[in-house]
Amino acid sequence: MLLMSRLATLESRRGWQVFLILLVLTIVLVPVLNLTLPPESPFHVPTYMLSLLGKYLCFALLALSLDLIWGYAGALSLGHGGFFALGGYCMGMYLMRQIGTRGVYGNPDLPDFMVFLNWSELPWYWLGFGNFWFAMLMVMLVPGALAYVLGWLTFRSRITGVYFSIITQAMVFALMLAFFRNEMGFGGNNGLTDFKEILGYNVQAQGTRIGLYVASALVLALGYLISRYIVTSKLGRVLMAIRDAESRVRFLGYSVTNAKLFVFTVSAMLAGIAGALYVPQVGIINPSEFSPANSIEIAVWVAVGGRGTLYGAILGAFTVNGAKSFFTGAAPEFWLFFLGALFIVCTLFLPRGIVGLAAQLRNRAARRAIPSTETKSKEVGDAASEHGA
Amino acid sequence: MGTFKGGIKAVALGCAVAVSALMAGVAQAAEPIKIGVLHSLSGTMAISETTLKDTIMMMVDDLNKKGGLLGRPVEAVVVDPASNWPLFAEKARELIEKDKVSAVFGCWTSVSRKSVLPVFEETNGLLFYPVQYEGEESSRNVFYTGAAPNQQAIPAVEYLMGAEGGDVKRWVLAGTDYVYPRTTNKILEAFLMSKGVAKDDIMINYTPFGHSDWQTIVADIKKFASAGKKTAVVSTINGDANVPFYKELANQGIKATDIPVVAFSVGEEELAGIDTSNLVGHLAAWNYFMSVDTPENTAFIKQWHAFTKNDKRVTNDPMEAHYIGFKMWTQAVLQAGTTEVNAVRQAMYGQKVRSPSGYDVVMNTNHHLSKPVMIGEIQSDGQFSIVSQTEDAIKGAAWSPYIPESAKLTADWTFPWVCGNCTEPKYTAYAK
Amino acid sequence: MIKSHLARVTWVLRGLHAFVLAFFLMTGLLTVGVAIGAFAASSAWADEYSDALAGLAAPAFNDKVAAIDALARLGDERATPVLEAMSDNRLYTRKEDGRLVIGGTGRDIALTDAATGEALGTATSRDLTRINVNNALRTALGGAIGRLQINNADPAKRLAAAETMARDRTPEAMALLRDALAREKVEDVRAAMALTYAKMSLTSTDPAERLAAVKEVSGRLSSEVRALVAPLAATNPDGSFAEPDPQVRAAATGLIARIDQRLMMTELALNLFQGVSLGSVLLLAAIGLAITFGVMGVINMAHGEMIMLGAYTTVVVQQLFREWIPAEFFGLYLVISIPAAFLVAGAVGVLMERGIIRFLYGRPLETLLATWGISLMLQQLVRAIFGAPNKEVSNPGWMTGAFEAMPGMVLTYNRIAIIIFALAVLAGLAALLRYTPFGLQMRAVTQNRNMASAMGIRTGWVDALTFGLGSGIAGVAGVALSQIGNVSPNLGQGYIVDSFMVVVFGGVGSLWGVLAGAMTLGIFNKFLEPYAGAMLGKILILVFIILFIQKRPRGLFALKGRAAEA
Amino acid sequence: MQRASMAPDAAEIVLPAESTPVRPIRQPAGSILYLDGVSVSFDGFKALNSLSLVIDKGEMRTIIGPNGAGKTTMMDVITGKTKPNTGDVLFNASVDLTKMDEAAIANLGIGRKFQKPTVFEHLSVFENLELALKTDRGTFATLFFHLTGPQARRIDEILGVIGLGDRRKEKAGALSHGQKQWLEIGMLLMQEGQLLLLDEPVAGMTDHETETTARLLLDIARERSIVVVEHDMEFVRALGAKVTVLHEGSVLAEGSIDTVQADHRVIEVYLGR
Repeated sequence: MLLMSRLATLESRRGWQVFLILLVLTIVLVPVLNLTLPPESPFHVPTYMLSLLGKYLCFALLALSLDLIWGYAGALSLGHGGFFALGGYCMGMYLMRQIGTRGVYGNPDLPDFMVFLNWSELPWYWLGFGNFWFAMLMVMLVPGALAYVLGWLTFRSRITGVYFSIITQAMVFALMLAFFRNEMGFGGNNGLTDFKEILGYNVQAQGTRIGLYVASALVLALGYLISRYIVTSKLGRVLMAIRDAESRVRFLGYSVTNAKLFVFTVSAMLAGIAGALYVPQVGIINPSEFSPANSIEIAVWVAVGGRGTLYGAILGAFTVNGAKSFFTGAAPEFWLFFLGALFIVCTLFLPRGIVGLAAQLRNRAARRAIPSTETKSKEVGDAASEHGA
Repeated sequence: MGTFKGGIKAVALGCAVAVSALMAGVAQAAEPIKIGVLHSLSGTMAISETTLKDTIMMMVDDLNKKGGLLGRPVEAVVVDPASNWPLFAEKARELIEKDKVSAVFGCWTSVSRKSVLPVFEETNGLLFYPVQYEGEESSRNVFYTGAAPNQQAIPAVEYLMGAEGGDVKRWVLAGTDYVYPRTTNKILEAFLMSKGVAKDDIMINYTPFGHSDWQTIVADIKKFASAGKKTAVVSTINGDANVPFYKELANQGIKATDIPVVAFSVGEEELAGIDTSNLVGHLAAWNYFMSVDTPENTAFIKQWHAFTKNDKRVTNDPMEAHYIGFKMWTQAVLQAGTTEVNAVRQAMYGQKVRSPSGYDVVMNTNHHLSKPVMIGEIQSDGQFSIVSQTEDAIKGAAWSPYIPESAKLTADWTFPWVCGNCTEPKYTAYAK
Repeated sequence: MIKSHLARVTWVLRGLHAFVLAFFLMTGLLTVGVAIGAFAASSAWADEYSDALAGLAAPAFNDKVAAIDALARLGDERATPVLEAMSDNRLYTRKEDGRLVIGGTGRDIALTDAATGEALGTATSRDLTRINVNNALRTALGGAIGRLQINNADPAKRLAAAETMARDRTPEAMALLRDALAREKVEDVRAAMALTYAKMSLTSTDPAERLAAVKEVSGRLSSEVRALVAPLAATNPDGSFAEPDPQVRAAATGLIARIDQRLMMTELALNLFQGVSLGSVLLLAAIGLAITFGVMGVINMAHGEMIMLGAYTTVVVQQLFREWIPAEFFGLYLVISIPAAFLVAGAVGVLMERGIIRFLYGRPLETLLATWGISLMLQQLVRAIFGAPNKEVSNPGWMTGAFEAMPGMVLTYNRIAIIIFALAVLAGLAALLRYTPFGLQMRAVTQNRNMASAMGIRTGWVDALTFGLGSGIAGVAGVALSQIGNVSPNLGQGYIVDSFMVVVFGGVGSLWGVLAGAMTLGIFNKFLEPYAGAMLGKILILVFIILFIQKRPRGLFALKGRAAEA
Repeated sequence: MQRASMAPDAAEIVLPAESTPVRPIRQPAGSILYLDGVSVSFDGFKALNSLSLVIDKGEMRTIIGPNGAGKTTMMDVITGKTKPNTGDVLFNASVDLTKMDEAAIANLGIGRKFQKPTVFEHLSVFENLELALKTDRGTFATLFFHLTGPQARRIDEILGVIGLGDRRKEKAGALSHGQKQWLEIGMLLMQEGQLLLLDEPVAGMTDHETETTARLLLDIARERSIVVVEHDMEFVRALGAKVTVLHEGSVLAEGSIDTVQADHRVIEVYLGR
């Protein structure tokens, strides 16, 4: 009872309507259009489009997770690509174990790259990954644990703003270098690939693709509701308070460290789940997912969509990735100009992203009456001052 | 009611006219044959891959000037996978499923190939992969036009072991830490040990991608070489890291006559970014050098300079591989009379092309080419002087005999094998 | 031949004052005799000489080696230019008549006959077939040239010959060197010859000679000598000593111990140098960021691209020099590149600040995203203009090569130049900030913007110029970094993470912090690398930085309480 | 030169003080706050120099002093923002505050209002008060927190007290300066602390607002101990509480407002030598 009434407060009535319509459209209409209509039909959704959308859904979940920590707690993590990739690697390890004797060297225990590096047995950290549920547990635990340790170290030392961003960036950079090493036992630069089956279904079969797509959509929806639950709870307000004036929150008796640590860990877990859904759909996971540039890009999706709104992050992930897919095909030589310009325009003219655009236009007239009181403050490392605009 | 029926009739008639007009239009203009170009135009790999995109554009341009293929023009669909491996898979799928291309020319790094491989196998596409690679792979849907390890690494080491190469007794195998150097070094280590080189006389070193500070490693190499035996470095260092590596070599005064370095990833294009006056004598092994003196090569270079409108542009081995691959594909399409993948694949086997290197290059049933191996020494003008080349073309081996697990595997896509990695033919029973 | 006989005769004369007259007569006879003999032999020699010359053009490798050996054995000095030309890839056969010719450099190749030295006009590369040389032949040629020049009149050539001969351990070479050594007067050359001779005679059959050799080489505690002496101290598989003479063995063992000790020190010193050198690269890369990020608080993700612009400016300046400026001034292109790169990158920086960044002050994380967009665009712009492949930047002559500070410790000139340059840039910047009116205004604005504004400082322009200064310095760093690495559109990406680490580690806003941070990380890295490998070393450093920042969130040189000066 | 140094906690690095502690006037028993020989120095600058101060339970105390006398630093020490180099800080005569962090100290029942009004501008007035509400402040408790009827009524009550009842749903950032001061006082009330520290509560207020505030504080003081730092002498007089004068980090004088104002040392400090 209590839970139901609490759930109802997650969104307004209209919000719930939009949410449910979008969910139905995504998980019912798209697969139906893909399966039932002939390819000639203008309404047919081709399979490549389906897998593209599946990928975007994973990115949307990733963006959502970043919005939780950046948009609400004001800490920009440039390490979320790392949590995403760790989740992806856990899933990849499960998928590798499912190959069995179908690898090129036909070794029943060892993945091809281990056979090749003359490893005689599976390293201990690969044990258990043959079990789907263990792997799924690890998908959440591994990124969560890393986020917990890193968060504990940094939040406890009251590292905020840019310093936090740089530390998380150093973390992904170190992870990238580590995963590039062949001795690590994760396939080095090539990463994990050549997957065959997930839960006994062929990963390349259309049915599996649709299944993964629907799973991604459902998980995204669930992730959205969980995030909504957090941000509409009192903890959500504590987080926003931290974003506005971190030290003031301490004097009210809240543990800033624990609040941030909680949301950072949850956020990393969501990112890990996104990675786990992503890997079977794209068929490969390798260290370039850890590259610092990827993590910065995630922040760009959130900023473009509008941070601190959750749905803005989802919208941003779809917009930027859609634009990227389109322009890399339509204007392969110039797409970076478009992308670069998009970032600049968004930060300059859309401080609240696409979702803030409507409000911005509405407020324009009203704002003219009140002169801006914004002062030119340039403090480094003060998360609160970010919201000066 | 009557008017309604009449309306339908009118619409139907209109449609019919429109459709037939469209059909006629298609028949006249001949729908183009599409091919995909899947090379990174941005990101880290753009350095190497843009040239390959241009090569294919040149070949397409040339083919269209000569009247196209099967009476239809050829259209290259260029996309930018941006050095991002999952994006390679996405773009490959887009090319095959959305643009319906007949063949794709693309990829450079092994990981990009591994990333697109499932897509090509699932959709039964055709990929021409033009770069020297580690082998240990044979896919029904990929034609490997670059060198396999036995077409590059082993001949180069054999050369250095001989009197002409300076009787090298001690070996440094230096590479970037990824699968190509790992495989090549593994094969080379096994090969060297089989030739009686002691384990102490082999030093293996791996560095990260884009490694830029080579002071320590070059100093280590010098130290290793000072043991009194003639020492050589076999470098599988990847693209970007080579410039600082060679600069450090030159500055620390390592001359090719003291410690020769033979590289498998350094060609004319890479040397264009380095001042080679201090690197004279260091070696590279390829299947083609721009300095090859044959009429085919002269024509190839001329065509390239005309296409790029720049007579300073160099040609290199992967470009030649694309040249061969594209020619072979057009020949196979002509022979099959269709661009349908299964038919073209069958027609590819045994396809012969006179390559710029001056040899008749043949496609084998293991999807690898028979190509000559050449060893060149760097000269001060950034070109290679060819110091050794094989008499005949060498057949590329997908599986190396020096790796125990792969020695027992066979790649043969014709009856009775029809398999990329089998220990026995799939159709043994029918073969008799 | 004749000349050397005469030389010896003269030497004999000098030694025997008392019998001047008698010997005068005898020498006269001797001279006549030698002359007659030489004349008689000359036709046979000429045949052998021209046969050997012709052998150089033989297709088979072994024949070429034999021909080179023959020329060395004949000792005819006329062969020297021919062999040198061959070594430089300038020896050809002319297609029309198959004559062996030496070519000049340039598009029109000036030809001289290899056998006679007669000028044969010019030809193009189409008319000629180059005689291919590989490393093995080049080594053989080096040895042969050495033998031919060991008695050359020019001491520099004799010195070079003495060094190249070390590889040639034939008895003939030893005999030749022994004679030359006996006659040598120039001290440096003598020492070099003695060393080479000692190296050769370490394998002599005479224990006394071996002992003398060990003593002779003990002045040079290098790993090369260690390798040569090592067999004398080694034990056979059956436990017996390889060296029968105990005295020699003891000397060799002692020498090896001394060398090992020295090598350890050398290695330490070398590691230190390499660390400082890596540190100076990091310093250069980070120093501009210390201004834009450290002083202004702008998270400039396009910082790497400023470095790249500097490197590309160097490429352009170099190209202009190649086209317009005489070759002898080519080395100056770097000097011109420095201000050029500063202006280019600085101008782009000012544009960036005025056009975009100034609207984003106080929103550091959004600056990060906007500058990231700028960096993408700049990369693609450069790719569109210059093409994706690497650009070649050649080191000017004075930056090429190395000197040996002590045996085994080779310091390359370009590294030394970069260390000095990095420190100079730092010092210049510190002076600019401290002693110029602009520096004063900049400090005023960053410390108290409102106050500075009230005092009439145009804070907007100070911001723009400060950002321009940081960007310009990044551009200057690009000039230096183009000398040791790639010049490609991705150049900047490789430095950006490292630069941020250095600034944060050193202490934001402190120039000395950047210096200390860069040097610490550089040296730490280089001492780790031999044990952990390059990759693991880097990972360890990143982990170290992460942990360090927990302890000292404001970096090494944290500024305390009141605003200190940079 | 250095922007980072402007960040709020740049002054964390503290150097040992050299002075010898002065024994306090009496023992801690019965006090709510007990400071003994507290010294704090930044970079050699002594912000507090062996400060000793005792506040009784239920007492209201006013603290005055010229700029740089150490008033704010003293508050920082009490609330755990700054750790003293030497000296004891005891709450309720037994709890050692120097060992605790801000949140723990706040949970003991020590509330603080800052000199510059610090409210959460992106939260509504109601939400600001809700955050200050006295409940379990653990992270998970906060996550699953549900506002009960009495709690909601308590917030409404406080909203009435601080006169912001009709603006409850507005963002705190939209309030005027004085209203923010009031909101912050309201938050202090929500905390239901035993000891309230107010740093210049009437700065920027109109005379009328100042009067109202004084009445409010006197009202509150019946149940709690209050320490007010203030410059406004009229306000101090209106409070009519015992006054402590700080100078150069230690107590210069103590007594009623009239005694203190007559003290020649105080006059010297305020008027300059």
